[in-house]
Amino acid sequence: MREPLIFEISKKGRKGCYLPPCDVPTQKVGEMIPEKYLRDKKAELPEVSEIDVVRHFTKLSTYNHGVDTGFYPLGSCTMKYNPKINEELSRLTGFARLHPYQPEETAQGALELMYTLQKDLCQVAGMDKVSLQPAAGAHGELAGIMVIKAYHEKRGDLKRNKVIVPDSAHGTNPATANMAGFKTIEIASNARGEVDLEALARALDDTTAALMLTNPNTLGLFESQILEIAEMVHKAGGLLYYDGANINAVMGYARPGDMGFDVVHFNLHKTMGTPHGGGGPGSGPIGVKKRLAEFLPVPTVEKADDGSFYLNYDMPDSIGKVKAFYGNFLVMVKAYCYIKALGTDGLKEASEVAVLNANYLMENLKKTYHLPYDRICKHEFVINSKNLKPYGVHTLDIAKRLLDFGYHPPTVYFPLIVEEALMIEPTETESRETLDDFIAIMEKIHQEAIDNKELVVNAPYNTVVRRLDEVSAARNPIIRWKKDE
Amino acid sequence: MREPLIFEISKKGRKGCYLPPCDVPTQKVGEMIPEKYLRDKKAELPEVSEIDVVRHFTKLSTYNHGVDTGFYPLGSCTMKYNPKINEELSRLTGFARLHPYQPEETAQGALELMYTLQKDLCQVAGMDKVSLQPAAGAHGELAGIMVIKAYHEKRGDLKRNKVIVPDSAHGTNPATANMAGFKTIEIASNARGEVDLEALARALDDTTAALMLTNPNTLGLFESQILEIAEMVHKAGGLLYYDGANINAVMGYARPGDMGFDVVHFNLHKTMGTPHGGGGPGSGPIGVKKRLAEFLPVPTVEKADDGSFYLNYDMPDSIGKVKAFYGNFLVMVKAYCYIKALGTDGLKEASEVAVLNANYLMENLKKTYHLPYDRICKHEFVINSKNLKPYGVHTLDIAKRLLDFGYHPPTVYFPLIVEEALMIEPTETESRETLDDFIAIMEKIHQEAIDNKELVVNAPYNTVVRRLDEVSAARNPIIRWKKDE
Amino acid sequence: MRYIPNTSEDRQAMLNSLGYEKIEDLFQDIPEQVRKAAVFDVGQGMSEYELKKHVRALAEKNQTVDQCISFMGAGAYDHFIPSFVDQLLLRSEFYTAYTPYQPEISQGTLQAIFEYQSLICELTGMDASNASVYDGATATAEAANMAVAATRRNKILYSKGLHPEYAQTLKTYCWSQGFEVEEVDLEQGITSAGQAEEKLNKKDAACLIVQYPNFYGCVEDLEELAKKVQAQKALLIAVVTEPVALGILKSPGELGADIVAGEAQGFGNHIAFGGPYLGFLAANEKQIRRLPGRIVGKTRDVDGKVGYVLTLQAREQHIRREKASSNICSNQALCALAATMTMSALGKEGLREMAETNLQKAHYAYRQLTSLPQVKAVYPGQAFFNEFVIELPKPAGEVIEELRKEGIWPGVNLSVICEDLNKCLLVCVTELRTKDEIDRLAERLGGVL
Amino acid sequence: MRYIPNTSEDRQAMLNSLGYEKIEDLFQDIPEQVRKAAVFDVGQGMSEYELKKHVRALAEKNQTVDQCISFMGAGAYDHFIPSFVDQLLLRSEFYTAYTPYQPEISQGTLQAIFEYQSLICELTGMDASNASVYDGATATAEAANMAVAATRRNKILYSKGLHPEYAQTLKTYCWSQGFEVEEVDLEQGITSAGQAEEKLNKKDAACLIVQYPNFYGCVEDLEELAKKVQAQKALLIAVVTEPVALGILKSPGELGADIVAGEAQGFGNHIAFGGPYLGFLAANEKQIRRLPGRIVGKTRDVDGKVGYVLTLQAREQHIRREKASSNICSNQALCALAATMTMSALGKEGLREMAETNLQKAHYAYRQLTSLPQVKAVYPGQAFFNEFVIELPKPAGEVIEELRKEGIWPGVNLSVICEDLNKCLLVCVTELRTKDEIDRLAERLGGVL
Ligand SMILES: Cc1ncc(COP(=O)(O)O)c(C=O)c1O
Ligand SMILES: Cc1ncc(COP(=O)(O)O)c(C=O)c1O
Repeated sequence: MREPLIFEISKKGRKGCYLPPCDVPTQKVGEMIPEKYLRDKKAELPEVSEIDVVRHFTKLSTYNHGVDTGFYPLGSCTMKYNPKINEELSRLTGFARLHPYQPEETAQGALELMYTLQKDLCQVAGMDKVSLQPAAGAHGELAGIMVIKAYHEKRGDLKRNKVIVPDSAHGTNPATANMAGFKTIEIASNARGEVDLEALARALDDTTAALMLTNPNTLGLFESQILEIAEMVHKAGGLLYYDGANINAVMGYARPGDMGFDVVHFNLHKTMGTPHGGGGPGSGPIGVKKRLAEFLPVPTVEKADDGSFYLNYDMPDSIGKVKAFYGNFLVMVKAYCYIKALGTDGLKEASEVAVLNANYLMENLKKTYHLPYDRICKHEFVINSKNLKPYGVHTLDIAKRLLDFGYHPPTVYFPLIVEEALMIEPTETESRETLDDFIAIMEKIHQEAIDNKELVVNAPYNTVVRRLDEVSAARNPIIRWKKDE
Repeated sequence: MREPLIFEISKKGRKGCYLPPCDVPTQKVGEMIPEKYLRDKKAELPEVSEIDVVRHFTKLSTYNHGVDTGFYPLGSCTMKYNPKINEELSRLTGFARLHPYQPEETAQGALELMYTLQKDLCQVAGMDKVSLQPAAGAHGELAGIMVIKAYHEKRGDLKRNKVIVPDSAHGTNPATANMAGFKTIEIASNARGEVDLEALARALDDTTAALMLTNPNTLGLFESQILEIAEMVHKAGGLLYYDGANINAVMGYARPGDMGFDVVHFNLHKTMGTPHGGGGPGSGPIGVKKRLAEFLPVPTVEKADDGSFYLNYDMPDSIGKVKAFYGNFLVMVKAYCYIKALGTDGLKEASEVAVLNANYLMENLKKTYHLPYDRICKHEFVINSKNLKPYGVHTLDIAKRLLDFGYHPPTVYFPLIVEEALMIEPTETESRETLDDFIAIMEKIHQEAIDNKELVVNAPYNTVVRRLDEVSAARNPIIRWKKDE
Repeated sequence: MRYIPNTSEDRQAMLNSLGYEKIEDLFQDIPEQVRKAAVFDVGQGMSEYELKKHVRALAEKNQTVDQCISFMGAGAYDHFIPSFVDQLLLRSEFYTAYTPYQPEISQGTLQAIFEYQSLICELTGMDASNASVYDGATATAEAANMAVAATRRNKILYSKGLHPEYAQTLKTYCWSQGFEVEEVDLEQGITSAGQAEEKLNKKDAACLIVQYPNFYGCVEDLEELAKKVQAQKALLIAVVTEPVALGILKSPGELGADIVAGEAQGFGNHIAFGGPYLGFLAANEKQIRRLPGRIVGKTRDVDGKVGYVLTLQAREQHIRREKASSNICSNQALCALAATMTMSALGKEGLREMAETNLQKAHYAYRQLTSLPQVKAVYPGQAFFNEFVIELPKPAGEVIEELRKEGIWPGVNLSVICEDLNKCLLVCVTELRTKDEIDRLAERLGGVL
Repeated sequence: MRYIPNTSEDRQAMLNSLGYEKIEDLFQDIPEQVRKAAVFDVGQGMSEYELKKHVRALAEKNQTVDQCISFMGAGAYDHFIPSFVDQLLLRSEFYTAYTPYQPEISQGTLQAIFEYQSLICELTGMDASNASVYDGATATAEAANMAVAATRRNKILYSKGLHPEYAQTLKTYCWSQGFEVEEVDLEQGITSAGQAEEKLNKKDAACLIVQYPNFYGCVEDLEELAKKVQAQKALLIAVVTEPVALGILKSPGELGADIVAGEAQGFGNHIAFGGPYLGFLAANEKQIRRLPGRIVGKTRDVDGKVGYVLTLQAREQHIRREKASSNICSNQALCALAATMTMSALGKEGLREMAETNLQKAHYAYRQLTSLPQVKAVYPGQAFFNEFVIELPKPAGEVIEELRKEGIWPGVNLSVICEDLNKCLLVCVTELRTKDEIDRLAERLGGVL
């Protein structure tokens, strides 16, 4: 008895909420708005009662797997526990019920929180100035690459129209470069899974605007030659952009600023424990070195001499605005709470255990699965299902079979440089017991694949729906309900 | 993979919350508390992390059926929709964070709310004075019957040691009478399912303290001779107690006070939409006629001449306290919100639709099931599975089979005067579509019982656990986890 | 139409399908006189936003313990509640369910109660616990009932150290059942063993009820009292209003209590102007079948899977009617769930830590306050957990009034509760108070005396 | 140990099992110089209760719209949000999930997005919607990108009636891609059709972007503009910041828009100091494959059961990398869920009712305010929904300051946004304002002028 669409339970005349009354003297609508502008047909919103809406979305929720449901080792996504206190505090009316244009004097608490968060993020990343504007990681990338563009432009260095990305990079990196008007140059990784310095050297020239890198990279490996890389890029006149999706691996052990990066974005919805929300809202602040500060998007939050806080729009060389208002404020509140709860030591400890958990999983899983880069990993690692190819079982099958055991599968088929990749990130908020159970199930599936291929390639069995036909979904897209369907 | 006990996932050294630090100069514990009073073994609470606790109880919740999960036609329990706004408002710190002994001047909002609620409940029930103290319906019964006891005692009418209850009464009625030191006299119902006036007459004498009645009674039938009954009881020197579990049937159509009742209790967790919480907390205020007001439990909330509100303990003839403090305050907040949201008309409408829905269900179900009392019902009605006896299928089987279709079953085997009873109360918050679906499934099960007995008597199949062995549970009670089990 | 899905068209169609014309037709069975009279007025309904504004305004008229520095306890203890507790309580599968009558679709509630019972047993050192009763006061009264049933004696002895509101509730219950009630005095803040013995020696008492730690904060010598009680074949009922104390104190069970009754609000439930709280009731093996209310037991289903059910129901009103051990039906399940979550989160070490922090902070406060020249310790030398009584040179009410202006609630005014203690203040210090706050109390109290 | 289950013993045992001694061994791959430098300071961790006190204190430093009478809009609209919305958002299955990459265990999110897309299509009168983008401003910029791709022209025309922050965002995006941007003036509050035509006639514009109703509250004649745009084979992009208006106004789709971008915060999301909100983006059939971000489609599983999946992914960065239609990855899913719940609760009639109440209240306020002798309507005769501009005899900032003292926030000071409007106030009146509050504004505004 799958829950129908909300439209399918609509019944004429029903209403799911109780609006404030219209208590003013009224006019005819036609006298206020010319007829030609008025809808002659009401929008076909569903007509349902409050209990219908509540039951509908309660039911839908049960079709989902979240971190609170169980283990969620989705590589690159840092699916750590989302502390409940942060949900509570971000909902305080003193945050949720502020208008973005209310006088600054009446929003000092909010501004102070943002100011401190800017400072704290500078600390964690070793950068000089932070902007909280971007709404997510990719948005941070875009804003950050724009800052780099503005920097070169200001210097009159106008031929720098290329951004270098390794072939292991996340899709948003090349997409961002493109969206910021750059050409993307992809360079191959070396046998250790790191940036190939020779390839980099070949790619660098006076048209290089920047190198985008994440460190640890998407293989979960630390770019051990990062200082050399930074020197090479800088020498060529380019800047270094740090994709901070993986900062959870290195807090207290490596700061992008110290590695030579000029711009960094955070994913607060990864590193700082704010929830992913089924795909957002996130928050993707960017931090820059001093010489780039003037190009940050407006406004930043500043502290005046009298100790009060204000929004600073007075930045003539700013790239401008990258979204309306000041970023995803309530997400910032959660990240702020997270940082204050953990403190310096807690953040470092988070990285330590994230890395420990990952190495523990890796060492145990490599007994059954193929590990293409066999070295210490950071917060995540990549294995593949190569060994199972002869049996006709693929990474996708393993992922689907995991569903039957109550797990969210790892990230699959990424990074692209590992065939049949399974990218696994346990995070620090999982216990050894959870890891052990997962290892056992992964081993079991491996054995199943060998003994009983059909069982695996037809999985899952225990889910609300089974494998879905994505091909016809894309070929013949039905992407909305329509009244007469 | 059933969720284990929280004790079973315990691991030494884990902690699920983060306590405020001990920031005072400390002393040795033994210097503060003599050794002989100190535990030498810590209590075996589980050692789990925050994410463990959250996942554990999240998982447990999914094993439950609530009103938000689906239809819950549990007779006598009024499982109506619990408005979410009431949950929100009762959690305001201005209510949740008040100490019961804080100065009255600092709790005027709370007291005002209680005062208004007392007044409003008087209105709904037609009584003169209300006490909000009792924590649930049965507690209200006890307090109410004690009031009656005090009344007779004060008048020196000391031989009144009996309470009459109809055989259709809820179990709490006779249990209450007993707990208040009375003897219970049970009288049989007549063929119409109502109080038999002759039986009543026979039972009444100068030892009668009270008659306890619910109206509509537990068959969902209105006691049409209620005025005669009241007159008889009063003439005999007894009082009338109204079990208000069923007030949802008659708001705006009948008030206990107008029917001649002297004492009434409310179940705010039924009539006023506050949630049942899996078995409480409820709230069971009692209302009385003026001549009984002096006996109410202390304190009541009163309004002073200057408009301020206070707790009145100055009631020398009060039965005293029936619990600590002032009742289940936060539940009262929800009930208050409910009453204010609906208003006079809304409450009346709630009863109207509750009765309409019940009659609609009854008329449709009686086409397949046996309806022992075939007349207009109020908010609920009782059918039975008599017709299915020849097929070896009982009420319990029907109840269990309903689980497979996502329904909470009706109340079963109650009232006791109907064999194989199914007591069905749809409430006003269900739609016609929900009722129609339920009717269809009830018909389907009826047919299944005839065609395929085994299917029904072995149900349920789709639940986390299937039929449980209650007999050995009671014979060999395991009612706690123990460390070395 | 508030919260009612069926529209007027739906209703009319349904009425018609039943052969009625109008809704009033369904109320014809009510005598006209009654119907006519049934007019009432609770005002006009409010839209959700209006309601919110209205109720918020009421809430804002109150001053909360967060808006001051509170040292109030006396049966309502403000302890740390992890934030996740309330968020989990809002899972509607829990709070919109009824009592778990249908175990197959109530395993969430049932397993949680089983865990609750286990935790209460661990804390109290008893063999069995029920699923909760209304509050500590009614738990005490129910325990007295149990003792009467067990001993077939009907006199109840209780120590003057019992929370006054519990004592009053006990008296009400006993009056209605015709039980006798007698108070045992205190000596230097704890139950007079001599007087207790004397009264017990009459061999007509069903039980002795002693609070642990008692209302005035003092830790009673339960073991000694237990011996005296047992010698006369009565039952010892220990009452615990501050269960956090059991994180560090020996359990009443270990000390010989037959029944432990109490209040578990301190775990996971807000002080909430006095309710809803949850009474707990635990007993040793022998008394299990006398426990009132719900009890959950472990069993298996037809496929052999573990499951939980309401059990020993032959004690209860819906089966036994007038012969039931109590009339209780609904209890305080959701409060018990909150307590279960909180105790689980605290865990073995956390509970101990929390208890110790209370102890340390309270004793620090005691030292600071009693070192003020004008302040006298009322029960010097008695062991206490997180509450103690001080005597002031002037009426406590006045002092409270003055400190309130400075944002400090220094404690509960004992004169309101026991007339003879009008210069006494019952001061409670939980883990939520900081050293600074305690110092501030000491400093300001010194200032106003 | 915050939020970390593994104890130090666990960790040591795990380390040992891997052949390491200490945690630092796992960080040997980081150059020593980098490791040494990586010292930072964000302060000491706080316990949960300390954190709560600290953060509450910050929150209390702010004044909320509930603590005054607010007439602020300008892209952030304070509408009624049913209480259940937040409680459902707290269902952790929703908010602790990632983007629904694994459809079999993400049907809740996926179906909700499908419903969201359908609702947005219904509202806007378009064929397709994506699953949301960051906000209205970035939605506008993404729409411009789509137009460039569709027309292979790279000049963007936008009306001065576009929200200034959206225009600024648009300019930033266009600058970085090397697109040209040109503003079209207003005439009496609405886009100058003449100037638009003139600029379009150059045939080099990819699109004309027009806000509906525009930033100054006026309802644009989209139909007329659409004709002019289509005549030159450009696209008309309608931007909606106040989607409640679409409950009563003709949908942009019906009036000829090719793309509708906008902000849906007004449905179910708090004003929250500017975020998180949710940008919506809807397009007609032809532009579907140019939409950025996630799109959910309906399909069936191997057993033939209906299910939902992310679809048309060949537009997206994780597949197409530098050739993707946008770099967007995470969007504002939970905000979209809130909007979906709220639109569902409003429904066909409720949305219309809400829109009408806004309209009536705003027009009532307009009449009251403009009947003050000192107040001038800035765009008399123009149709408006729930926002309008008035001119005062003195700087708006001063008036705001004075009324603030009386608990009234009379509107947004336009001088902050457009220097030349320094005596102008943008007044927004939603369904939450009452007649009394509007009268009070009129009265007090009269008082301070
Ligand atoms: C390495 C990397 N970079 C960037 C992103 C984009 O982040 P967001 O989804 O917040 O835009 C991700 C997200 O998965 C990522 O893993
Ligand atoms: C008719 C009747 N009376 C009394 C009660 C007892 O109410 P409570 O459970 O609130 O104690 C009930 C509860 O089911 C009932 O149905």
